[in-house]
Amino acid sequence: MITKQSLEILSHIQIAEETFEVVLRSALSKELKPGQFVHIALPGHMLRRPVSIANVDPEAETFTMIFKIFGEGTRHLSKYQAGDKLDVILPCGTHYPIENLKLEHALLVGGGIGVPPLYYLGKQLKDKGVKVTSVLGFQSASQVFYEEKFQQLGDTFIATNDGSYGQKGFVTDIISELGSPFDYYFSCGPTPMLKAVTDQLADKKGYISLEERMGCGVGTCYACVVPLKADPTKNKKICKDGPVFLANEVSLA
Amino acid sequence: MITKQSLEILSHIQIAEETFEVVLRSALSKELKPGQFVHIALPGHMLRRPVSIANVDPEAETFTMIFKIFGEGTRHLSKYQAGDKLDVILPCGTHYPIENLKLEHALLVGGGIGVPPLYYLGKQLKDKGVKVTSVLGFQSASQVFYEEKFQQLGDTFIATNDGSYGQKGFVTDIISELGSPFDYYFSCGPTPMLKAVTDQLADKKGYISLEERMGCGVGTCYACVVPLKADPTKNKKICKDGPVFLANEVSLA
Amino acid sequence: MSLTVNLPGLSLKNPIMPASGCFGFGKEYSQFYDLNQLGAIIVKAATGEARYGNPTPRVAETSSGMLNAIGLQNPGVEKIITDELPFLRQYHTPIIANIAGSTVEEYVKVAKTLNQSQDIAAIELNISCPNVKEGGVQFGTDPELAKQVTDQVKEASDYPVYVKLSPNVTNITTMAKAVVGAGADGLSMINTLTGMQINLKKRAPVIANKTGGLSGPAIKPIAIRMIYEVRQALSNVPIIGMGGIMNAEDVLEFLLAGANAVAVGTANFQNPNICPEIIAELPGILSRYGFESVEEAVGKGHIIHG
Amino acid sequence: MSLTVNLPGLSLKNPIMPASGCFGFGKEYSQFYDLNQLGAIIVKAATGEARYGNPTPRVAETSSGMLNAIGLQNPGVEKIITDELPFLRQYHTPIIANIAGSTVEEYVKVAKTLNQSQDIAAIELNISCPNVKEGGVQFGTDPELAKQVTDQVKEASDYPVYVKLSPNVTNITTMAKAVVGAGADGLSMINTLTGMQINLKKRAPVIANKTGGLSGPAIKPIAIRMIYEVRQALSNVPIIGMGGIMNAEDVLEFLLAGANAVAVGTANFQNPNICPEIIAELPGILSRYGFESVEEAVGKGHIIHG
Ligand SMILES: Cc1cc2nc3c(=O)[nH]c(=O)nc-3n(C[C@H](O)[C@H](O)[C@H](O)COP(=O)(O)OP(=O)(O)OC[C@H]3O[C@@H](n4cnc5c(N)ncnc54)[C@H](O)[C@@H]3O)c2cc1C
Ligand SMILES: Cc1cc2nc3c(=O)[nH]c(=O)nc-3n(C[C@H](O)[C@H](O)[C@H](O)COP(=O)(O)OP(=O)(O)OC[C@H]3O[C@@H](n4cnc5c(N)ncnc54)[C@H](O)[C@@H]3O)c2cc1C
Ligand SMILES: Cc1cc2nc3c(=O)[nH]c(=O)nc-3n(C[C@H](O)[C@H](O)[C@H](O)COP(=O)(O)O)c2cc1C
Ligand SMILES: Cc1cc2nc3c(=O)[nH]c(=O)nc-3n(C[C@H](O)[C@H](O)[C@H](O)COP(=O)(O)O)c2cc1C
Ligand code: FES
Ligand code: FES
Repeated sequence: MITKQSLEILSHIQIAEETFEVVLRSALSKELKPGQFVHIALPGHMLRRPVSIANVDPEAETFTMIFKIFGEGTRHLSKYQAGDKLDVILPCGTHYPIENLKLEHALLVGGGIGVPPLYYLGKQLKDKGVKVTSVLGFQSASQVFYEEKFQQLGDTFIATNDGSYGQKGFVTDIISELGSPFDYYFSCGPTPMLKAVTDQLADKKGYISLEERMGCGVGTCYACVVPLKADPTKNKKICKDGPVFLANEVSLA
Repeated sequence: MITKQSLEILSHIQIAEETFEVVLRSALSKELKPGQFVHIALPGHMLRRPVSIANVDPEAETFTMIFKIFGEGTRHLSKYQAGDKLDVILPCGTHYPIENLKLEHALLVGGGIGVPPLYYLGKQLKDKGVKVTSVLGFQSASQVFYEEKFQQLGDTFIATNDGSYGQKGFVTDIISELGSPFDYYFSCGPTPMLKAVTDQLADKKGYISLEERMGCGVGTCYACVVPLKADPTKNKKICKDGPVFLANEVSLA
Repeated sequence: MSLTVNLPGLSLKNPIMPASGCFGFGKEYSQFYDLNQLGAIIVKAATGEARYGNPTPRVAETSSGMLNAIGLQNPGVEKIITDELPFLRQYHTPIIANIAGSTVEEYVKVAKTLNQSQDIAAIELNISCPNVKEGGVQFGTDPELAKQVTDQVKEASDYPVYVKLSPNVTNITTMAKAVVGAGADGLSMINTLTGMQINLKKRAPVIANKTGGLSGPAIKPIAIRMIYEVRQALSNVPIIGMGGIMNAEDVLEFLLAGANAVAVGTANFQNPNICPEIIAELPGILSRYGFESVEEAVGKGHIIHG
Repeated sequence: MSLTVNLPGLSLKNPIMPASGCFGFGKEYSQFYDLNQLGAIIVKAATGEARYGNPTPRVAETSSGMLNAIGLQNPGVEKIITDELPFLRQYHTPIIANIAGSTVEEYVKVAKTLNQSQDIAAIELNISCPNVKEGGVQFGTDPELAKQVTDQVKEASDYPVYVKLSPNVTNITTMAKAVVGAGADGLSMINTLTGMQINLKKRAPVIANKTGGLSGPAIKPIAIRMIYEVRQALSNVPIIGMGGIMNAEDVLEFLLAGANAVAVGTANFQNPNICPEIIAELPGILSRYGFESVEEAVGKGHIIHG
């Protein structure tokens, strides 16, 4: 059941350069699935901001999100503190449908603020006994976060654009070296990265998660569409039919 | 020297129904004169709000203002707390020119949020050895403030519209009863009250202080004019030529 | 306290309805509340055939507003009738179909096709569309074109027609008079103002379509002015007012300006519960300002001289 | 980093100037900072004779904007020349005189009278005034009237003439082309959009004049769109852009849209130091977005096709 709630911030800490981890309490937490997002209202801003669910603690009835300062809205959000309330619509969108998948080894490919949703996904995969390998790309060392957490899920490789940490280059460089011992990949990150990854792994089954400027976040305004690969005269709403799509379902610009 | 400053709120307390007293620290305090006002910026509001100076403590370098919740801006201002900063333009406007007046007995006539500037005026008059009589009008008992403070300056009479405190009726009723043993009157309050008072005291010398919706607050935008009595095709700016005017200088609508 | 409003084809339990394009076809927001609470529902624009709409980004945020260039994405009028409207049958809330087109013929086709549906109560004729035949001039900015399309749609339709005016004109009363003269049963105003935002990093307009329609509280003073002017010029025409409504005080401001009912658009995106919240607040606001019914407040912001 | 801008009659050290009506004749804000910092100063409108202006209230606050109906209060062009402009001689900052009128003759008289002054560098021709002879139609909404007044003022004036366009029109490029065709040396855009606010308690418009001009960030997307459109249509005309500028990023957005310089209006009321603050911020913002001068940024928000 999608709903609008006023949620208490339990913790709000900086975990990397301009990158914040926020824990919120909501009774809905246990229903949240990996890949879904929440849609956040900020006073003084007309539109909400979509942010992915990065982790869930069903017992504590809390969930975590991780965001990076991008513009005015995320800058505003960075000033919140534990104890403040946040007006949130949740849960939004589709999830990685791992309950229906038969798989033994999953490759997670994340870039920048596309990394967070993969963490919760990886945790659930590991709980199901799936082997998890993670390839994470960041701009530079100062932006890297959650490396140890991903390591607890399985092998984890980091690429940075400037080489200041891990391997210099792109996630695709690491993927080339890895070979392809996995049966499914799951990727989230900037569109150019998704395009490169889906091209590189064209012969693999995979799911990707997309971003687009949103209005409603629930499917009424048609702001957030992406054309279908099979028929580019038709499109899907990222907020409702996505953000998770089959890798070959949609056409990346 | 008029200037824009970010001032610390030293105290912010409620003193009557929807009425707040705020003490601010500014090195300019000692230059502030009775009748002048400050022009306050509020985040999320395009225009500043003018509020009169109600008291000054030159040694502590602080000044006091008193405001009532009227609309959105003053409601916002009511939520501030000690320690917060306020963006203020000060000092604005003219003052009651008591340094140039020969007087022995002053009548102060205030209505509602017109009462505050008269307190600082009364204090200065008393310091000069002038006898002070105050007639203050409020809507009802719950709105009365500063009665004891005015009593320390001299005889003080309160009228309330609904008779819930002091005398039932208007300040003009009390003035009629007082007779006119004073040489100057000083009045501030809603325009209908000012009109009634200036009509009633037409044969007396007096100063009044006016209110109008303002833009700039410093004299550039021509928002806040009032026609001259002598020549209604000409007008004065309340923010710069006023808010204090000779009782017969301007035409009250 | 009576909130009811009666307008051609519309018997409303209250004057609040979601605006076209800001509520889809109702399904999504029905997860948030019972749509029976609404006065009416104006659904997303229907065109003759399915439309993809514009490329993305389609929206941008501005100070107290937003820009959109959705580009009339919709599955086409037939599919709307068969796949979308039936869902709304479960509610006792009148449905207003918003229609759009690139030629007079397309408008007429959509209007005629809608006659087959029993699920709607009225038509909102969106004339803020460029006329491909007339070289892209908007129907809504040329009084002659506006008249023509209104006249033809009135002829084609069995339902009352509310013409939705564009604010991007020099003289709104000229437009209002033109469409009322052509038989419009009522007016709906205002649509969005054309605006643009430029992305400093990309050195290009944020919206892929370059320009978009400005909505939200930023445009409220323009909406109020236009409704006031049209109400002065046409004292009896039914007006559905919209443009920046965020709360019940805003609703009263529109009623005072001369609107008979109102639509809430952009605010739904910020707060999906906004319509029922406004409906709940409205009686208190009306009585605080001395009104005993919605109908009593209509047009009362006009100074009566003498 | 070069901030200089050269336009007809105006050699500006930077592109920032206070907008007409939002800075009086400079005296008041000279208490806040040294006016030498400014690129130029556009002073309050001058008419043929002194004008009282409109009754009060003259201003209202809106979401991200304000309404004003000052009504051209000014002491008349003669007094402006003798009593107001001389104060500004102490600054090395070009002064632009804003002129207004109710008839073409009044505009011409004001323009001619201003030829006597050595204190100005250019004229801003405010055509958002109703023409009393033409029954109150605004000069700025009728291309023919706009052409006529521009032509006559150009003839009368020894100074370059920047025509200030009204945004309350269906087609801004038609207006721009009309006045440029009539000899305008440049354009100044945009003036305010006509709006209204209704006081719920009083059941009447807040502004005594009923309608007022909407300014501030609320209208920025409309200003950007209109400047972009005019720049597309007229690639070389000098444009002074304005409408909702609050910071240096806004300035860059206007430059990218096609403005050569900008004016800051309403923001002065919120922050009397806004102009020098923007000037100080501007070099950093320009270089953050990859520009080495103001002139380099002009028009760079237009997508170059191919
Ligand atoms: C489904 C989804 C999940 C996301 N998850 C995360 C996450 O977990 N962590 C994170 O840091 N970011 C995430 N993002 C991106 C995040 O929404 C944007 O960074 C944010 O909206 C930028 O807002 P702003 O006010 O800081 O930027 P501004 O540029 O000032 O915003 C202006 C407008 O553009 C929109 N906008 C700008 N960039 C984006 C973008 N990349 N995607 C969508 N809208 C955008 C804003 O929402 C706003 O409406 C996600 C986006 C989507 C669509
Ligand atoms: C010189 C001067 C001194 C003042 N001193 C005091 C004081 O000491 N204490 C006090 O409580 N109030 C004082 N006022 C009145 C105070 O400025 C208004 O109550 C306040 O501006 C209302 O703002 P709002 O946002 O609450 O109301 P809203 O109605 O939401 O404000 C909307 C707009 O109208 C303006 N406005 C509304 N009412 C007034 C008014 N009466 N005068 C001027 N502008 C108005 C606001 O400033 C704002 O621009 C003074 C006004 C003036 C002109
Ligand atoms: C995302 C979006 C889509 C819209 N789509 C339509 C539409 O299809 N047909 C129409 O007539 N108006 C459409 N509008 C205009 C609104 O119905 C409304 O007239 C306008 O937004 C002003 O109201 P508001 O400020 O409350 O949003 C749309 C507005 C928005 C924001
Ligand atoms: C109080 C006020 C008075 C104005 N007076 C004039 C004027 O006399 N002449 C003129 O051409 N424009 C006048 N304007 C319009 C401004 O110069 C400017 O074009 C408009 O306000 C948009 O810019 P902004 O949003 O930065 O204020 C006035 C604007 C305001 C707010
Ligand atoms: S954001 Fe409105 S449909 Fe996706
Ligand atoms: S408020 Fe601007 S002149 Fe008085």
